[in-house]
Amino acid sequence: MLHVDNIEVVYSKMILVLKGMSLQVPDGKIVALLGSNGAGKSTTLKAISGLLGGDGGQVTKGKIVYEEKDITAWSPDKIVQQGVFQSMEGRRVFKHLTVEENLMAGAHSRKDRRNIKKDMERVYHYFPKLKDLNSRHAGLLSGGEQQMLAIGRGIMAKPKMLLLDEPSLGIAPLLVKEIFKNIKQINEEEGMSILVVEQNANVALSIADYGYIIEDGRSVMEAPVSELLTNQEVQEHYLGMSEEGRKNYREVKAYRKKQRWI
Amino acid sequence: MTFFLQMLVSGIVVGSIYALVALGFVLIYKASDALNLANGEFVLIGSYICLTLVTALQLPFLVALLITLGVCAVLGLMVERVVLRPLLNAPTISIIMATIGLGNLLAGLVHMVWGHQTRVYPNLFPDTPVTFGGVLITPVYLWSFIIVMLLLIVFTVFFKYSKMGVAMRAVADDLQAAASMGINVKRVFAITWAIACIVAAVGGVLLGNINGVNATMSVIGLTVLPVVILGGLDSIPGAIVGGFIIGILQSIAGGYLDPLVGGGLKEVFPFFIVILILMFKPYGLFGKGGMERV
Amino acid sequence: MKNPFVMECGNYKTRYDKDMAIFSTKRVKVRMLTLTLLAFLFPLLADSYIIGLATLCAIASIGAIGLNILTGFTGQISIGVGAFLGVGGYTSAILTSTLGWSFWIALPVAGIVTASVGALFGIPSLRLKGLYLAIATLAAQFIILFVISRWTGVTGGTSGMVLQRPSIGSFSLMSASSYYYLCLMILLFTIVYSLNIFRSRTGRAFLAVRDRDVAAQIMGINLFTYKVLSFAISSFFVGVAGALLAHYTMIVSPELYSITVSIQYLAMILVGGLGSILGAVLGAIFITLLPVGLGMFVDQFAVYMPDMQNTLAAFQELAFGAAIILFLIFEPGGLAHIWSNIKNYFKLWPFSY
Amino acid sequence: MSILEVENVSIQFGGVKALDDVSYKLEKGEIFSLIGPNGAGKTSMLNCISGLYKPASGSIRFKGQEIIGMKPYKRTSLGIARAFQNIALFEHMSVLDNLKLGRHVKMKAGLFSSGLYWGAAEKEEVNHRHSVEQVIEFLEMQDIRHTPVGTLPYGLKKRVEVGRALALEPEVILLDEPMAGMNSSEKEDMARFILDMHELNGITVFLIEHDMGVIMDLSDKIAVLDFGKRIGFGTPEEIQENPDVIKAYLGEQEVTT
Amino acid sequence: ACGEDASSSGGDAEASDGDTVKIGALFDITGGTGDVGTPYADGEKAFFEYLNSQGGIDGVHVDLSGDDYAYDMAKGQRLYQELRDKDKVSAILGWGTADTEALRQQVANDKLPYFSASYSENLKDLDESPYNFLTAATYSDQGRAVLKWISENHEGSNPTLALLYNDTAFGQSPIEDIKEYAAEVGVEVVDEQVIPVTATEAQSQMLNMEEKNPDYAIIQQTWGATATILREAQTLGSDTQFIGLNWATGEGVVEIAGDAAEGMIGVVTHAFPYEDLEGLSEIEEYLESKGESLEDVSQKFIQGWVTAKIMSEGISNAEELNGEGIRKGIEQIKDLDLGGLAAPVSFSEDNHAGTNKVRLAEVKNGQFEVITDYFSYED
Ligand SMILES: Nc1ncnc2c1ncn2[C@@H]1O[C@H](COP(=O)(O)OP(=O)(O)OP(=O)(O)O)[C@@H](O)[C@H]1O
Ligand SMILES: Nc1ncnc2c1ncn2[C@@H]1O[C@H](COP(=O)(O)OP(=O)(O)OP(=O)(O)O)[C@@H](O)[C@H]1O
Ligand SMILES: CC(C)C[C@H](N)C(=O)O
Ligand SMILES: [Mg+2]
Ligand SMILES: [Mg+2]
Repeated sequence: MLHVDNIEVVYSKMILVLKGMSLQVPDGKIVALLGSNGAGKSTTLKAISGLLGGDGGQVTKGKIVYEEKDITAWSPDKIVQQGVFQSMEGRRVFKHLTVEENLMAGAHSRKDRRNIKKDMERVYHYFPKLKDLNSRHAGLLSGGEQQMLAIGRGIMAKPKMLLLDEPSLGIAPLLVKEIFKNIKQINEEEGMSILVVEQNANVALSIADYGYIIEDGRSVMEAPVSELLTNQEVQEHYLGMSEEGRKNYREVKAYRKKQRWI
Repeated sequence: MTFFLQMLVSGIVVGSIYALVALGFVLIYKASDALNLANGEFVLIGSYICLTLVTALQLPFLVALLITLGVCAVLGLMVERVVLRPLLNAPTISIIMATIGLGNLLAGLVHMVWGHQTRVYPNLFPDTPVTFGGVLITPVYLWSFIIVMLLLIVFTVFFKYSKMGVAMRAVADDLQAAASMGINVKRVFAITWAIACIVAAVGGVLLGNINGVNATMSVIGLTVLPVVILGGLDSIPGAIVGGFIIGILQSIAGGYLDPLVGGGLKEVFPFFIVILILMFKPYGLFGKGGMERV
Repeated sequence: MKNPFVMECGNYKTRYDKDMAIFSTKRVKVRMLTLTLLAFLFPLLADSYIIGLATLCAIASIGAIGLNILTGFTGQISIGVGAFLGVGGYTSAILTSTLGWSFWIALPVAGIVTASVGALFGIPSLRLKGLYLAIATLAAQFIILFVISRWTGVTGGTSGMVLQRPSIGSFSLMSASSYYYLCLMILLFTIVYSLNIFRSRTGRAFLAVRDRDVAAQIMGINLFTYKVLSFAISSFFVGVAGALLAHYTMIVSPELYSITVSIQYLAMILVGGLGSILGAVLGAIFITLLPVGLGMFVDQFAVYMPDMQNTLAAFQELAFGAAIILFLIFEPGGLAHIWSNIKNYFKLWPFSY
Repeated sequence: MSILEVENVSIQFGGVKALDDVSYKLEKGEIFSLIGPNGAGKTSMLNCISGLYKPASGSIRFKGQEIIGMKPYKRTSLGIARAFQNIALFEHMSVLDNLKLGRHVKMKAGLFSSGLYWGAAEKEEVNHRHSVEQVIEFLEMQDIRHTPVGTLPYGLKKRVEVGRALALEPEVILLDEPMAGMNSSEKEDMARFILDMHELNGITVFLIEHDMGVIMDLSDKIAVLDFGKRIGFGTPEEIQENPDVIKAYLGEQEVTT
Repeated sequence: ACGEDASSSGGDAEASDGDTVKIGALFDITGGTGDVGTPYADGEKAFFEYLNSQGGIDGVHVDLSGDDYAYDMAKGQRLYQELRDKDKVSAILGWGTADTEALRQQVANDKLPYFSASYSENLKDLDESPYNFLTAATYSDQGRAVLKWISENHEGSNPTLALLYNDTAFGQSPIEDIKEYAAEVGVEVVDEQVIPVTATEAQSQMLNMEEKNPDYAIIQQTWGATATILREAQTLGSDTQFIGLNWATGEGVVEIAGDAAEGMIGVVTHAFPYEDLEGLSEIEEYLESKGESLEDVSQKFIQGWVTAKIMSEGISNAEELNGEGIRKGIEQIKDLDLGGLAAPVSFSEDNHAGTNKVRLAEVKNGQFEVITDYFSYED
């Protein structure tokens, strides 16, 4: 069980981005994290994985507890060893490594090296396209292919808890569904807990058990998915529905002024 | 014909030393995307340490060599810890500059510890040249050729197949993403620097056996840059092939062109070659670059 | 499209104008003016040794700004500055000493010749990136020096050439301070020119090339033109610095332009702050004076430990290296950043914490 | 006359046919969308148009003029702007400077006038600042004008990316997944921006997106790629009915979840 | 002082009152020629220390302020300015050819007598370098002496010669003169090879030279490169007689090159500490006071010592203790006996080259043994 307790994150020693963010991911559950651009979703995930250092950020308050251990100031590799793995925003594939080597890198911290081959096959099974490209340098892949690879690395890591930062980004709709179906399957079969940041709220909520909405650095709403789905604000902002059902983008006349729920 | 053959062989043997030193550059580049301009000083220090062990402490050469490699590994670790780790997220050029500063620092240190006199190894390798079909080779060079070939195989396998090898390349590619894979970035750097220092020390010991040790030995660090670039900064076979190519071309330029221009071309010739080749192969013969697309 | 400024019609020129001024506030203007004034007045108080050092600093600053344009702003690492200084120096030497031209014509011509040579060696930059280009410039360093030391008929080969100080009418700039003023003036021009470049179209294009060249192309920037242009402008200033230096020391010789010089210039812009004009100046001063300072420091010691003099000489080299490393570690933004921190501190003062 | 005509364009990378004999036309003033599964060749198509890739065969004409073989920067000055899929902003520069760079070809200052600044260059800077401010206002980026782009969150970066292309006041704007990473209300905003730029300034829009809602609502014409081949071309209605397209890309379910 | 004329600053030296005179020095400790530069610098420093301990020059204390310039011209320039403007020295002990030649114009302007360890023929030219003095035979004179020796001692017909040097002002300095004189005395120069000072290998050069198979090869290098040459020659089984000019000669070469040095001949401008000479006694005295002996020093130390000694002689002759005075003082030196440590030197208003005499030595059993008496090509 992952427990983010009231954390504050500051970038460059002066930009306060998370202002008392809290969330919990119970074992074996899928939790979705929604929020508009710049709300602090990626920052939250990076804080959990100990990756803020590279961006000049740091957790200044609060703590992050995983399986009873306070992992707040831990280095990223130790956190991965605990079984918490993040598939970062923006794909971040290793451009100069081949597809296969990228997947190997994903398996870096695994203890059961014997099963690596099998899992590699599994990744290729989910993403047949990657199999055809397996010896190509990842930097040359298309956006979506890179995204598949990034998720593939997450599968290769075989973590106990997987953090996914916008996995559907740039993925074609059919495949998005497929991916989420697989995520759900892994979650159910292997009990992997998942914290997923998504802009595609529809699909995220379709597999999640619980959801958080974050705005301006703190969580402004949390509820079981069934509740979120019926919440009007959520419907309007994240699910793209007005009272009369799905809107036509052409019909949206005025800009929406950014609405903050505080 | 023997003249040509002798030039060729002399190019190959000198090239093998180049290759060895170039290897040190490639290792660092592979893990941190930067050029280690203190490499020449690493070579120097390795050479001095081993020399001190065999002359002052009278240790047998092999023992001394092993200790040297150990000490250099520690030196590499220290350098990484003190100088490079704080620069983990700094731009490449800062890292390069840091290695330049490091070079100055180490050179100063060497001067303070060992002074300015040239020192010589006791004759470890036989002096009498070996003859191959009328071509003469000094045994030291033969050794360096053998060692280079061994290291080529070891490192190629290491980088291609070992977990650590992949990790190093991942780190060079995207530090943060590598960290997110659970790769211990600091450890990767530490190990890389240790290995690079060891390789440099091997080069230093061989060089020292050729003509003694003196602070000016560190220019090998510069001499070898065209080799690294020619082969491709990130390519181990590149370093080796580049070493041989530059060695041979340099030797042949020295043999056939120098008499025409009044000498001195031998030293700049590698740079001419490099510019020429880069125009056609911008990432060297084996280097990979341009893996970026939009 | 909504126009945000309809209400302020006719007014926005002054607004944008101000927003884009070199020195954003009056305070900054005053500060800069004071600094300039100080630079002009201090020779009245200093002895010729100090003025000599100041002259070297000014010359180095011009060269460092030049290098920073290429490396700091356009992102093309160059390890060939040493040789380009040489091209400037030799051009001026040949023009003034051999051909008898006036210094005042030779100086800009030296700049232009160096710019052309720089542009020539900049041509590979179209295909070469990063360290590969850096090594190509290193090749320029060796090739140029090779040519200089071989072209004995024109350059005097390894023994170099002798130059004279310039003169205005019958007044020769032989004295320390008169030559200092000349260099200072040219430095000021260089500073203003480069500050201007980087707040307008050309400079922005350089920055774009540095940050992401593919995108720069799509913005309509001709990579080749701008890279070569950057090499040319950069080399122009380096060439001018080279010529100034040559007339200052009154000698040119291949050994004056070694790779060490190239590295020192790189150190200047890094210690000063990559991509900062002020940083280049501060870095040039720092790197020029550091050995002097270390020398003085060591001299203090040498008095007490005369037997240690050789060790202390080596210690200077060590300390030089250490200083650079410490800088990179503790102030990666360079001197320019320290400077702006100090400024900020005083801006908030006395409310700073 | 069609503003952009793509005819029999093919390109391949080590065995992968990224584009295979693709043809279509963009009429002036329409919103044209290119869709298809991942790796179908959409971005490669844009790369061919903006000159980063050179097709092995085929022809691409802009307002009747062949542009294959023309350098990328030249095409920009013809009025073709582009926003990248993998954000390609100038990270160390402010939003303002990024947008000004978008107007590079519209400006003139060279080495001398830039360096002398006072006078021509200054006037130019001020004038163009005016146009850039309009884009900033249009995309609601007033707060972040002076922020270095590198520190912005993903969604805003995407917006700056689009803004930079808009700043050129192009005739055709190529948008590669401009809405990736946005939630649905942000997408609505972006959709509005696209419609506005299209309606108010008459810009021809070339759009790549994976959100079928957006595509179907906004597009006048759609082309569909799969494995580098054009498998469909037509109005949104036609595309939704096209069995090949449904099989390869849309899936059997309704397209507008 | 605003607008102070740099050329007058030499005059500031007049400030030195009766009891101290300031001498500046540029050493190479950490640079490319530091191997020979360090003992040379030590010798200079030692002499003045000894001198001061003996009561100075007629009571005048000598204050030596010197620093390492690492064989780097730019640094040398800066150091020179410091010595001139800050330390206000009255004379200078220099080092390298390139920097000495570079400074001579300024030195003349500043009227500072300058003793360099560079024996470049160019410095003989009184118009260009009126304040430079040569305390030993110039490189060119050394070469000429060698040629004379060859032409006198060569057995068989038409001796052939190769020149091995580096691409610096130092290396190039005697080359043209040697070629000219070789033509005069009938020695044929068949080959020239450029070998960098820092070379660790010179295979192609030596192979090329071997093709020409010269009887003799003159080496104008420092120890390191000389040793490289000798080793490569040994590998190739060359039978050429190598002859080093003064900087190529010395204990260091034998140490580095080992066996390969056997039979090499060297030009000896200054004595070896293991010779039996009366001049060594004061050095010995000095060293003993430091708890050392002659075994701890090398020929280059003696060379530095002697250079400093000649300077002190000039100072003691000087009427006024400023640059110009010292120059005149040096010009009064006639046949200064150096106790065998070097050839006697004489200077005058129109000759700043102290001597053109050298000796030759050959490496036998790991040591240079002097094989000739002092001689010059003019003898
Ligand atoms: N390195 C940084 N330095 C300064 N500020 C930063 C940095 N990284 C992020 N920020 C700021 O932190 C805030 C939160 O960013 P974050 O990336 O967490 O947002 P997000 O919720 O993931 O948005 P998106 O949906 O666009 O990815 C933003 O306002 C952003 O500008
Ligand atoms: N420069 C290149 N080198 C090698 N392969 C390439 C290159 N560019 C594209 N490809 C390959 O061509 C195919 C098409 O890529 P493209 O980027 O055009 O796809 P896309 O339709 O934009 O996909 P996505 O929706 O995932 O962005 C991919 O399989 C990709 O791997
Ligand atoms: C040892 C030497 C190479 C220095 C020498 N004094 C010179 O003429 O440069
Ligand atoms: Mg995010
Ligand atoms: Mg794409």
